[in-house]
Amino acid sequence: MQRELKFQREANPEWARQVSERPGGEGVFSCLQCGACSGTCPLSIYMDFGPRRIIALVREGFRKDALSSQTIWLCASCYSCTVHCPRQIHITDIMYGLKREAIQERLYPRRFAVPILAQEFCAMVRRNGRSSEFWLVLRMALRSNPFILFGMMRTGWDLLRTGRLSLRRERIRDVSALPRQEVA
Amino acid sequence: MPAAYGYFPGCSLKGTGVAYEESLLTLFRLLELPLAELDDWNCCGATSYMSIDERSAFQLSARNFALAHKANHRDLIAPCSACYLVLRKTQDYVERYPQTGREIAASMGNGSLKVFQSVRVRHPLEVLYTDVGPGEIRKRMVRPWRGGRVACYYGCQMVRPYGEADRDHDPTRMDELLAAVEAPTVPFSLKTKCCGGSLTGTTHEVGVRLNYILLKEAARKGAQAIATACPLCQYNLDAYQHEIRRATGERLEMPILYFTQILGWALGGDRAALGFQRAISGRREIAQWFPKSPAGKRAEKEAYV
Amino acid sequence: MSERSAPVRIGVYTCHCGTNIAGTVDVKALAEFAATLPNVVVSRDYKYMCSDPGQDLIRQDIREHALDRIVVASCSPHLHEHTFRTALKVGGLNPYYFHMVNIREQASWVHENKAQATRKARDLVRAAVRRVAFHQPLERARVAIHPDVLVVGGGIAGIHAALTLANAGKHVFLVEREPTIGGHMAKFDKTFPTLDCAACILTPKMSAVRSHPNITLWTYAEVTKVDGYVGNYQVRVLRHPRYIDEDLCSGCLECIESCVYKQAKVSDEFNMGLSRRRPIYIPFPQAVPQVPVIDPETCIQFKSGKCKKTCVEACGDRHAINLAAEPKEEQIEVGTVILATGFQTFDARRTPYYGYGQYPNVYTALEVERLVNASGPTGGEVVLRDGRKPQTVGIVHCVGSRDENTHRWCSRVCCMYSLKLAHLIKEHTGAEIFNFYIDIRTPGKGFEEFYQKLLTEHVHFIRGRVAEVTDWVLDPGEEGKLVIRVEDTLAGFVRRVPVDMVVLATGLEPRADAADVRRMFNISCGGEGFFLERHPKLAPVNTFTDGIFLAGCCQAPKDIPDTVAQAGAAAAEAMALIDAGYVETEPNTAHVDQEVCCGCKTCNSMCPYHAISFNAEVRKSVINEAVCKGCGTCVAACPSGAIRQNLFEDEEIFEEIEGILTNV
Amino acid sequence: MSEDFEPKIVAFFCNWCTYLAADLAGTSRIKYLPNAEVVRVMCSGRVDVQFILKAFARGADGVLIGGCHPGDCHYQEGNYKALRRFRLVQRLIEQMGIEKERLRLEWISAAEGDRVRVVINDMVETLKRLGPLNQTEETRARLMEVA
Repeated sequence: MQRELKFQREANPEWARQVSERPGGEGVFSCLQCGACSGTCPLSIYMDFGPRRIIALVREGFRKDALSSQTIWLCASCYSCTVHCPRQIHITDIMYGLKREAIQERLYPRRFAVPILAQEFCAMVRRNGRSSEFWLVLRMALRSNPFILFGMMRTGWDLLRTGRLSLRRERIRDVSALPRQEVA
Repeated sequence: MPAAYGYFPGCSLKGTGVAYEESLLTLFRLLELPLAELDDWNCCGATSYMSIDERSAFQLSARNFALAHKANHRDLIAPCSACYLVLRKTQDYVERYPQTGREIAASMGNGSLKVFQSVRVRHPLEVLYTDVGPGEIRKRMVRPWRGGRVACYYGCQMVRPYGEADRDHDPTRMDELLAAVEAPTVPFSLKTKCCGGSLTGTTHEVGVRLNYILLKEAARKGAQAIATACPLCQYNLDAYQHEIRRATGERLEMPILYFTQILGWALGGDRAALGFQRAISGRREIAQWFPKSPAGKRAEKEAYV
Repeated sequence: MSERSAPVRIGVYTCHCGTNIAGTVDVKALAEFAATLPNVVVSRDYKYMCSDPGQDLIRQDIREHALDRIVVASCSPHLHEHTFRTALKVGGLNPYYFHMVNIREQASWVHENKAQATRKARDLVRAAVRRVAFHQPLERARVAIHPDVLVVGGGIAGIHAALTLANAGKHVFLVEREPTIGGHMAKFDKTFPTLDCAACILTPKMSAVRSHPNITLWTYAEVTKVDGYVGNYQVRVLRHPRYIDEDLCSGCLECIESCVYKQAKVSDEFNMGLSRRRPIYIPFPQAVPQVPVIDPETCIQFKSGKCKKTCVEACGDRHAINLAAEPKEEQIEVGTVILATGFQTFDARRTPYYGYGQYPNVYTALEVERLVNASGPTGGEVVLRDGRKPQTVGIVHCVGSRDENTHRWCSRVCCMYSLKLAHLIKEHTGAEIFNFYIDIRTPGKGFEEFYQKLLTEHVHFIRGRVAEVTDWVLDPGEEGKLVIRVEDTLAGFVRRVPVDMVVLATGLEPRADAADVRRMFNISCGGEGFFLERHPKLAPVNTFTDGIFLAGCCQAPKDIPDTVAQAGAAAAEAMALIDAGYVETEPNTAHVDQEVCCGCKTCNSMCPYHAISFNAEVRKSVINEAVCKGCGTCVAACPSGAIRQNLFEDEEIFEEIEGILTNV
Repeated sequence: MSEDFEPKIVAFFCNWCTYLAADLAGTSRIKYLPNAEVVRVMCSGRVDVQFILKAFARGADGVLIGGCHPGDCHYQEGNYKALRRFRLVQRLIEQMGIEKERLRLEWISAAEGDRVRVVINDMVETLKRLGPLNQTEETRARLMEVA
């Protein structure tokens, strides 16, 4: 049995303000809760909250619920919500902000492939300046769930035989120019 | 000879989306539009990066802008919708959020924000529509269309807030360009719905389901092929058709083409040079619609890795 | 410098306005400060200066302290300058020995830091005290009011205003752009919440207008030019030829029947293109005037000149049809104007994701109004374009309303008309009806009860802004239907609702030409483009231009009851002016000091009203103060400083500047 | 530049557009910087060259003129006259060594309450960058004599 009662002490209005002050975050407080975002989102039907309720959680300062949600990681950033929002709230950009915070706070769902891919991608690009799809997928799989590799074999072969899967590690010459600093 | 367009391939066009690059370069050659690849470009800092570390993501595209500025490109063509969006978003943020702008500038050493305004990030669809135009394309058409009906699939990111590739809710430019080469298109209500992007790799079932819906609706509208303008869309729609059949038992196989392949073919481009051999699904249709020339055969062998 | 004998005796009054001012400006300190200023004899602060006791304070002090100048630091002069000037008058002082300091709208409400706000207020009071010392006694001039009234727009607002005035014995010119009066209301079937038939309540008023001896009705006509000022407007009206003489026509309509077009081909504007009409037509059976009109765009005679002119034959010896008719210009004199130019509905094509114009079975609410209307294109049958009866209908609320991408305002009537249409469609077809809303707004007499009624009629209410209306199929049941995709925000999941018919509850927006009309009548528009009222609460039908009043949706979206009420109010305001017989104009006019004028004529070209003329004998310019509007442009232009403007004398403004800038 | 420098702006607002916009800003509780103090005139066309010079001479750091948008003047064309005069005075003050940014003309309609905030805040920022207007005795004298 899960408790459905929320105490006000669980809310963090200060955090809500911070989110609203991030670039792209302005407007969270003007949300009508009309649901146009969740209605148009191609993935909301798989999400635990969906964009509308994420905004509701943010506004009311329920930080933990928002950051540990699956919703933010299922967002494929197609920006459909953003262009449909009658208040022009940059929902996708807010999602990005929440993802970053979830990573920093290590609140993201464990063994959930999306954040892992993101991290691997990020690390790879920091190192080489470019991503090499093959190696990226490999590392992602190894860290999340190696068995998915079996599922991928057919596709992998298809790509290979059509010359679309290069095993080369892409790398730029001037790697020194790449952003160094690690995430806090 | 007009000034060369800067060309920012992005990672995908060197991998799974190589056919997009091949057809794009061929098409621009046929149109006598010079295209110069940005030297030592780096990852645009796309979706995944954004969700880890926004500032670095911006710094990444900042470097690309600096390169484009150095090479004094007025236009920078980004065929991958994700690259296109991220680059434009960076410009937008520099514009709208002085603080972010200052941070990015600072990170760029010399720190001049001019580099952001000087370059115009453009999508090939918009370049071909506005700089060349359906009329000119029709004039240059040498091959009549022998293929089936096509559903134009624009995908999401190129028509979204930071883009200006086409109208965001009901884009029509790809349809108009294809009409110019007499390729019959079908009305496609899902033309701006998301293909799931990288989800096919992470939350596989969900990602594949999205593409199943796209294929099914395209077929229902009588389409025999789908035209795309983004490497991720093409990959997702192309690579999982066998799997969809296994899962649903429905036969939805159809070729997933790049609109640049269709235009390039109409303008007389070589089959191999347009990357048709790189298709995974609908190879039979492709063989019929875009028949091989003897010369093509050899070229194709070499093209394989 | 103006000659002054004894030093003036100034009273300064600081208003708390409850906490509106006192909350941010230290009123006590301000009053104490004012007391220290030169010539200030009395300085007080009080809770509400505009209240009776507040005004009494001023009157007493004038008596007891022999004050001869008054400064009140309170709200905007646009709100209470008149109030306090009257107080001076009653207190036996010339009302123009007064200056008002705006420390509410322009200080306490716009600043947060109390010290800074108080500092600013102090500067402004100092400036006023210095200025007011130079004020001169002034008299208001009287301008006679022409008793006739112009009403622009023949919708329910214009009709009601015109009749009200006409019944009070005023002569009214009613100008309507369309060939008939009636406006949008004439298109409606029933009206919410009482469901009484629109025609039954409107058409009697329409014919009353036609037959009223005090109303000159010009339909198919437009105002093209407006000159003059309150009491004396000269208006030019262009009357388009309808090619049928209104006086000769008996309204038998045989000409229409006899038209060579056997079946109608032209899209019918009145029925929103849902039916066809002939080139010679009457908008709808109860149209006023009952006179057909020929549309030259489509009439063969006008296009090719080769028509049998069967209409002319049919008219016979009445000779009402004159195909050679020319546009006619009318020039009229009126004292006041009532603008009732109405609204237009939002163009649903601007929200492509709702499929209007793409899917034939997506309708706008106004189109459906015609469908349910017994005298409409289908005789009241609610059928789809392919003739089927809809089994399921989805009504999408807030289309082009409450949306930053289109219009941010709430159009106020959509909720109620959607409920009405839901009821009517259900009544006509027995269809299952879904309302998709963000919020249901029913704040009106009998409105909430109507909502209740609908709920018990088992109409579905789904709270969620519709994401899209589409034809892609995900479920076998959706084949051949339109699918409404929406998050049911109350049930908490996304739904796909297949329907046969979609009704878009499009919002109300300003007419496309509102900006031109506004310029022509020299009034303002609000940010959203509707005409701006003088004060949202205290002067809702007045504009900033005296003698020009607003009625109906040209001011903001509103329903029929509110429109009629506002039209009545506008008529009353006009009457108040007319019956007073005159208006007093502000005395802030300009005049030329003949001694100083060097006759350079610089000013002559400055005046937009041609109030300045040049007296050749004495070689000096003179201003006709009756014509002068008091803008002061000539004053600023005069190189020799010979022109002075009452209430805005150079010295007065210099003093104000000095006051603001003392101790910087 | 001294951080605590608070520029002083004399603002001439026309009665029908900009003054109403300032009122609207108030009724909408829009917050802006308190550095501008308003002198109400019936029309921006009334703003005399002397007013502007006097203001500078008396130590104003900036002068702001607010009128109706072109074509919207309550008196038909007063704002155009204001514009002409404004250009003239800008040149004049520049010759006197006063930066022309210190004199600003803005069209603000009765509906644009927020515009008042934007303009005033922006002008304050500009003036803070320029610093106080400390004219030489000689400039002041010249100003006074023209004013």
